[in-house]
Amino acid sequence: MDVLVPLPVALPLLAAAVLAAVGTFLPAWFGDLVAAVVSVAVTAIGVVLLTRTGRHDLVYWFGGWRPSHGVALGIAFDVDGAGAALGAVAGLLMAASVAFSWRYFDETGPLFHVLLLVFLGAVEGFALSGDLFNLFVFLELMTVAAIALTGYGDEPAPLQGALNFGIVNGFGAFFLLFGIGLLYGRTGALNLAQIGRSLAGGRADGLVLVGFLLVTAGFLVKAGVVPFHFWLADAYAVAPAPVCVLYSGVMSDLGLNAVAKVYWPVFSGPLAAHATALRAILVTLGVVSALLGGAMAFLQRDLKRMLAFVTIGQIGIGLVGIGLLTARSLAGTTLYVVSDGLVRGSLLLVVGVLIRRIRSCDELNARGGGLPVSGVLFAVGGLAIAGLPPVGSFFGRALIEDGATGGYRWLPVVLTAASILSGGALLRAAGRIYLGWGADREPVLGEEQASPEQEEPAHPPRGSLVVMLASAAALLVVGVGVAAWPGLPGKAVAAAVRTTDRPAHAAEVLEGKPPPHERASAPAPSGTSIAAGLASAAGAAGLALLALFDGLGALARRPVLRLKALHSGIVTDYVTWLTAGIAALGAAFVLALR
Amino acid sequence: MSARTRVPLFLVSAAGLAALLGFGVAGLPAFGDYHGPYGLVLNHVVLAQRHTTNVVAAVVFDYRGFDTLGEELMLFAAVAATALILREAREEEARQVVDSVQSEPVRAVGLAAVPVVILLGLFVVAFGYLTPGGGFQGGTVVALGLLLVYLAAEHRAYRRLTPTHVVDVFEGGGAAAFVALALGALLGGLAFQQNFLPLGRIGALTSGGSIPLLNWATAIEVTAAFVLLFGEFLEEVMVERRPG
Amino acid sequence: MSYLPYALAVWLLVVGLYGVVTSRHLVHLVVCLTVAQSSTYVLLLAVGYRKHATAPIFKGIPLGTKATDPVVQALTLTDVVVSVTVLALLLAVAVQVYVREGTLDPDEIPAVRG
Amino acid sequence: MIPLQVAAIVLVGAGGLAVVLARDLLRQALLNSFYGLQLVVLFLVFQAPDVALAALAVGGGAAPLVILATLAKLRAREERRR
Repeated sequence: MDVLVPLPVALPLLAAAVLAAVGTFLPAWFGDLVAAVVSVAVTAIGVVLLTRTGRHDLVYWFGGWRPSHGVALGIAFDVDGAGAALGAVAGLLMAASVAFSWRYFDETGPLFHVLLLVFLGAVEGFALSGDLFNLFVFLELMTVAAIALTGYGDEPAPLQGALNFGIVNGFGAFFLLFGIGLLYGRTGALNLAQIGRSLAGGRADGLVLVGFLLVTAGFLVKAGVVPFHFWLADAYAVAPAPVCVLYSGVMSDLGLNAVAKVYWPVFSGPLAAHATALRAILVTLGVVSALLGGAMAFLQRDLKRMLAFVTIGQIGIGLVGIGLLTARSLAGTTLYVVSDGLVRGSLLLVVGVLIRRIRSCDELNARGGGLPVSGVLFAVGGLAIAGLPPVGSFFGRALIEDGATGGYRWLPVVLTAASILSGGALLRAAGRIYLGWGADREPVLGEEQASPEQEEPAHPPRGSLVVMLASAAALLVVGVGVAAWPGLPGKAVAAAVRTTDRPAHAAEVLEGKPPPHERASAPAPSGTSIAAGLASAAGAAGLALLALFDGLGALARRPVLRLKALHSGIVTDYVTWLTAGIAALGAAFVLALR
Repeated sequence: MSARTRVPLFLVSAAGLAALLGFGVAGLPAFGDYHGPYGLVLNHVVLAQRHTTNVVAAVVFDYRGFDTLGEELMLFAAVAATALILREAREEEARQVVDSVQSEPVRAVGLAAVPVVILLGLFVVAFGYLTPGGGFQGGTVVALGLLLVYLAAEHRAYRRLTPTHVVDVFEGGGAAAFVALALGALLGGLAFQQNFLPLGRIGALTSGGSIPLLNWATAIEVTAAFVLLFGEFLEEVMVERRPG
Repeated sequence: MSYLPYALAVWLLVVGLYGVVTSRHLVHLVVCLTVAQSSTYVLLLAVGYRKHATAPIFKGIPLGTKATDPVVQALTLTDVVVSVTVLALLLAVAVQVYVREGTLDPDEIPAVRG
Repeated sequence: MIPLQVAAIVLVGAGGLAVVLARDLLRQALLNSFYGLQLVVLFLVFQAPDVALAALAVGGGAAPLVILATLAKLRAREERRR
């Protein structure tokens, strides 16, 4: 067993506990230092693990309890390419966040860094675990640390964002645990591979369908997929930008990744006969998320909220890749979320610079108030979100789109439309803030200021401004540049092929049999997907210009205003939507898959 | 959404959800007919493998000890965050702490109960891997015992007994010890969280290898966490008991 | 009749949801949340129950005695203790909301909308 | 299923409903601690003494305490606001 595997979880958690115990007796910079060292170490370990997962998964049995006769006695980590990559991304984003907020949260003692480290440990555990209940534990741990981090605003802000987060995600976790109870009652197992082996012989009866529904819904709440997304924008609006970086860059991605991580080993056996219907449901869900996220992003003036909806839209595109249920599209989703997660993280840090300088992240208030360097970063980020070839995530989206055969040839058109909306929103904001284009009133975006407590502009010292911009730039470069990793798409496809080969994967986890060597390669992006990528970028720029110079008055129509009004900020509404969403999704499962 | 649309939408959805959940649980084996392998196997092997008579404790601290590590950190993070938020709420409206005075007999009875409850809690911890109990339950009871000091005596005494910095050290220290014991095995060339201590005689307090250590680390963390939690919540209540 | 415990779990989850959705006070709402949470404990323990079995504690009883499932009990036991600290965290946030906004009615708390 | 189990199940079902329907916060807090004790009984008849012990310490001690302290705090703030 690879001795590095437990460290991405153990190091942050140990550091958090020790820091909490002795931190108050030490100078304030100590917390920054510990968090920086640990996150860099976790990033490095993630990269090493990624290079070691080329041919097989890394399976680690805690306590040394290897399974006997196919029955797992303990908990296993099952590190595959996607898990290791997301683990490394989490470490990198955290390193950037710590650098960005260096010495900024010192006043409140070491607690900010303690919570960040707990969050990092939870994220890593969630990315690497191969045990269903263990996934639940780390999901909950993520939520608890995040509730507190969300409330860590630097000025008194509406705290109900943190409460909405806790309540909606709490219900997501209960649904997940209820599903775990169903599956455990049927199979007497918690290890993903073992549950899958036990279910494989049977048919997709009510328990399997409802179990799948509840487990998936639990993860989709975390991912922020429509209609489980309401809490997400509220939480972003409240949380400090460096914390949003972690939410947007990894938390949503991991929730999405968990759907694939559970579907393939556990449910792909009994649901194989219903793949066509399941594909239709999941792709529809993804498309709705992508379009709604893009549209709502375009209707925001608060940049953090805008990026929250951009995240929702992009997670929707990722869900399409998972929902197509092929190895190639799954690989596409992995590449897509890794690359775009980093880009979104970078954009949030740029927004953080704006907040630090002029105490506002309101597109209309900040008109013409941005630094040119930030403007360049923001514009490049916006184009990357739109999917301009050959920028990082383009290869991911190309794999998803090129995997859409048969009845899904229309997907590139819809995904292009979604990307135009998200990218257009960001480029519009970039034009207004950094170039001073457009008007400073836009009734459709809302009359209230996004951050009402205007204070005197702060002037952060030049040195720290350089560090902040450098950390944003670093994330952008890595996110855009992952495409330059030689043969990366091919490697991602090979890893996805192993994930989708359920029997071989189960034998690897439970009996330690090496998987068959897959010779998978990724085709070069097709002409269609290149055209779609170029059209997205051009469309986004065009839409931004149109919005800036023609105004948004044409959008002031009832359906648009109704859509905005649905996002009411009222938690009882959100829980209602959650219930309705699960009931509707479940009805679709039951009607279509039987 | 107004309440007039919200409640009907919810009721329809909840009916659908209830039907779905019913559809799901109908696939479970009838109550009492469960034959899943995981627990059956553990019930047979734990005594031999871990010399621990309470199988649940062996699962909590060893077989699924990694879950427990996550849960402990959850406890730790939730309490630390609660303390932070409540302190902020107090700072926003600074107040003075004034002690209330209770009648002497109440105080005497309360104080007399303190050692009894604390001993009970320690007992629940100590025998947790032999009989029902353990660090989670016992730690909570010990904290409730310390709380009686507050109820019977005064807030200042409770605070003197449990100064925040010291409690912080115990809370973080307990969690750190749990992780450190797991990492120690790794440094010794074993698997993370693998037992490295002699298993001892079945039924003895020294049985179970590392389980007693993990159990006590948990007890310390849970006790400290709840002491901190109660202190933060009651400090504010105390604030409100000002005379006049 | 032998499915009654599972029906209880479904009931508690739905009832808890109902309480949350119709709640007019955040403290009430958070307590309803814990009712919904208890449904998962009921389900797990009901699933692991075995007829005519003792608790999985082999002190003074021979090995091989029929016992209930220890795994679900371990999963539930830690979660029960931890959940109360999460309850405390949510209540603390609610107190803070009240300090800042002066109300705890979910419909009246000023929120970021749209 | 033995009658004791049926009785415990019915009681918990009713107890949960009572907690949800109670609109007065103090009343709800009291009902909630009753509900916690009902769960203890249920866990005992499910042959889960470890969980019952945890539920007793939490439902009979820690949870009601935290809720009541919160209510006391809110009430004091409410008075001060007037």
